[in-house]
Amino acid sequence: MTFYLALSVLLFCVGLAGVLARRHAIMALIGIELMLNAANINFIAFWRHSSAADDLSGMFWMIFSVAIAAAEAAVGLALVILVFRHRRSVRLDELESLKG
Amino acid sequence: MEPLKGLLSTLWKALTDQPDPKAPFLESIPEDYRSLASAVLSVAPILMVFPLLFALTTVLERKGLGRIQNRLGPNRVGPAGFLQFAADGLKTLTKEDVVPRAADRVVHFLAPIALVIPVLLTFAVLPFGRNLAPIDLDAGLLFFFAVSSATELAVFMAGWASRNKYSLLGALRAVAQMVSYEIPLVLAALSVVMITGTLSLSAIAAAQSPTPGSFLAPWYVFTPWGLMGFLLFMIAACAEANRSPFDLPEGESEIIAGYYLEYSGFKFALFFLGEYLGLFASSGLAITLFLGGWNAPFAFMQGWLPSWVWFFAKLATLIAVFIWIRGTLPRVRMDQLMGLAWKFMIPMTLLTLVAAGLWHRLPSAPLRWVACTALLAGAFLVLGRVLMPRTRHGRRVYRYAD
Amino acid sequence: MEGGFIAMPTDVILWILGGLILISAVMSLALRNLIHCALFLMVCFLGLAGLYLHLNAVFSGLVQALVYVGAVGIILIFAILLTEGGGTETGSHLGSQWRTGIGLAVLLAFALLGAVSNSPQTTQAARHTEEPTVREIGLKLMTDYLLPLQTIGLLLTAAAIGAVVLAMQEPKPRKDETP
Amino acid sequence: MVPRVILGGGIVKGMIETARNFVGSYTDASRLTTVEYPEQRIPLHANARQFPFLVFDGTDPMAGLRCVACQICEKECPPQCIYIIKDSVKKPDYLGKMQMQPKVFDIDLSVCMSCQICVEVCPFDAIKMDTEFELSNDDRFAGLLVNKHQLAKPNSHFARIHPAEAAEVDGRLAAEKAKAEAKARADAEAKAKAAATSPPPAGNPSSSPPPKS
Repeated sequence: MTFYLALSVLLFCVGLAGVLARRHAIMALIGIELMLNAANINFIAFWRHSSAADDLSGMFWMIFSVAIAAAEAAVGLALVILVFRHRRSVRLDELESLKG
Repeated sequence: MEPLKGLLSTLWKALTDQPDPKAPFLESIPEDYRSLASAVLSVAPILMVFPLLFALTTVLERKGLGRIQNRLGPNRVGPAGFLQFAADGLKTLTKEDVVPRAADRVVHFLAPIALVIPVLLTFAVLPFGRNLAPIDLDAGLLFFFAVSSATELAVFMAGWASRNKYSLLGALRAVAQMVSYEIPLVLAALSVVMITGTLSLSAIAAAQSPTPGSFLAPWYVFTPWGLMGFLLFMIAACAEANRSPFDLPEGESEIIAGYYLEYSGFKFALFFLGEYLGLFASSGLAITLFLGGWNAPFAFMQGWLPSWVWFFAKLATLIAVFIWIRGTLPRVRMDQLMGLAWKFMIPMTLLTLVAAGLWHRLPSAPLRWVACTALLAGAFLVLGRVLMPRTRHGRRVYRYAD
Repeated sequence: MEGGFIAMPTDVILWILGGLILISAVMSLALRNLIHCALFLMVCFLGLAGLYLHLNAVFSGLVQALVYVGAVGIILIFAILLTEGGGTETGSHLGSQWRTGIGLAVLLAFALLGAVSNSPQTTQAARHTEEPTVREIGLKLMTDYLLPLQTIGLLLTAAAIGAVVLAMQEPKPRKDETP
Repeated sequence: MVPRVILGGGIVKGMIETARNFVGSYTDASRLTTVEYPEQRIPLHANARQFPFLVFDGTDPMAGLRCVACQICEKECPPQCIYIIKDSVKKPDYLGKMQMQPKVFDIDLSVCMSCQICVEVCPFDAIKMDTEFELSNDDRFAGLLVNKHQLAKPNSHFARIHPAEAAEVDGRLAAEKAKAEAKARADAEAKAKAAATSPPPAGNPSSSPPPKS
């Protein structure tokens, strides 16, 4: 159990570091995906170690989280493409104006 | 001596449909190695049978295409040209392996491997015979689709790592095509899942066993929704395998060879192998889902042949149909391809799901036959009508030439 | 799935998978070439799928492989190719405050690791050592979890339509409308 | 058959057509459009042309070569693949007249474009087009430069590959030769007559009329 939680923590922090450090918008999205996956590890680990016998909620949370991640990726990447079309750049620190 | 006897006994049991064929061999070897031996026993036949089938298919395909074009086809190497595959294999093995200087070497090297491994993994869940499923996974169908979705990534890796614009265009075309056709493929398979209520491929195959006393086996292809689902599944599988008429990722006329343009020698052979193995796997899945798996078509034939013979006979038939289609149809255009997937295939598969639901809910046989047939035929006609005006050509008029 | 094909101790497999996941995650954020990053991300996702399979969550593992590798990965690659052309980034690939960001992440990692190592939860033994059948999952999904399922379906539909609308090519001004 | 309105009707029609071809190719040998090449060959067209060759008469290739090394073909050849050096020794042609002969006559196979202009311009019917098409070679330098020994082929070969043209050329040459012989005979006869009627011919300087001074 400690192993999974530690793995999840490390994965989450790798994702967080990526989001904070990289300039490219898509890399930030990759970091967010990693953080979501870190949460998924927790869901599965807690499901496996939960006390209720037929409780599958951890697994369902994980499946729903995957679905949400897919939706997030689709919309997020569409936004990135849209921004690129407008500004010809997807560097996060170059996108500083609030006006399109 | 003991293991050899066990192996022969295992082989005999596997070939004669007896339950638990692995047992005699596993009992003859030490306890510690049993799980490893079991894995080898599952994998080795797949690795032997399907590449051989691939080799035979390449020869037969070329002969068949030749005959369709009123030619003889390969007839030089071996008896009637049947050893052509050995010549081709030796040639690809001994050819120089050229990697472009600008290519991303690691990804370029990994791409063919990343294509072949998932395709081989998909065979793990197909039930080839009554007791011959390598892994009887509870979520077998999901496993099949999950693993086969990794091939798209391999295709992209190949196209991108070659650093060639034609490769990249071919890869993007292939990926777009595979993603688009994966939806109808999965939806068509789902109708069967709805009826059987299981994702296990062995259970789906077993559900189509003929009941004693009946005449025709209850294959799903013999129902209206099953027939439509089967046709849609085959079209989608054809597109997934990048086969003619959907082979425009490798359209010679505009992008030369598509994503494996910069591959030569053995890596090219691996791509070729992967493509055909993917075709076999899709056909095997279609057989399992719609054509009754390893069951005989009529109840009275059930005991005549071992179950795997039925499976491979159906597989050979489907491969022949694929070759026949390849010999007949010209390549479609990109917009036609996408239009077919999104405007026709997906609505049709969704309606097939509805029809399967109706079939499940409606009580009496004549009523559900009529309702499902009417629904699907009507949808087919209407969607066909909506699509057809695009393909209807008038008489060609030449304005300037005589 | 139990213990793999070869009788290898479970711990070794776990360590291998964990190492694979972490290394590929780091690589997927550290490399300059965006396509390499995406490919390493796929390796990471496959490692996670393997981990789930190893934890007897076969359904979850397969969903992970199907959705992340088959769908998210492909969209990601398309997005990369549609924006930067898939090449190596020019200039620095790190933001201006990257030291602060990584420092924050490391601090958080230490804090969370400390919390995890002191947690009483972690001593619980694994209960679910048998994988739930797909039938069980399906039945539960269609009874107890029906509302979340439908909400997710709605969300996915909305996301799909939204993504299409966002990424749709803006209609070019027609000729007769231009001044 | 299947009405065109139904989607897929055309596909079924096409499938039936190819199935008919497939079965027909087994039952009806006349459907097969190709031949098994190295063993079976389709006879070439009468005006097929691949690469020039030099025609010789008689049995000795070098002695019977019709080429007189006039170098017209060398000058006219568009890709300039012909190379000729004249020999200092002359040899008699088919009329018995002394003519030049080529010391070197090379054609570069890799450059020749089979245009047949050399044949058109040759006034002596010495160069003609061959129908031999298996010209590949494993030596891409020396092997592709064809010299006069390799180029020389008997007139019978020409008659075999292009019978009509050869008959025409042979007829013309025979007519010329006959004309030349007739003329020679006439000349000889005239000379003989002149010799008979006039005082003894040259050889006897004393009997010749005295030169005018």
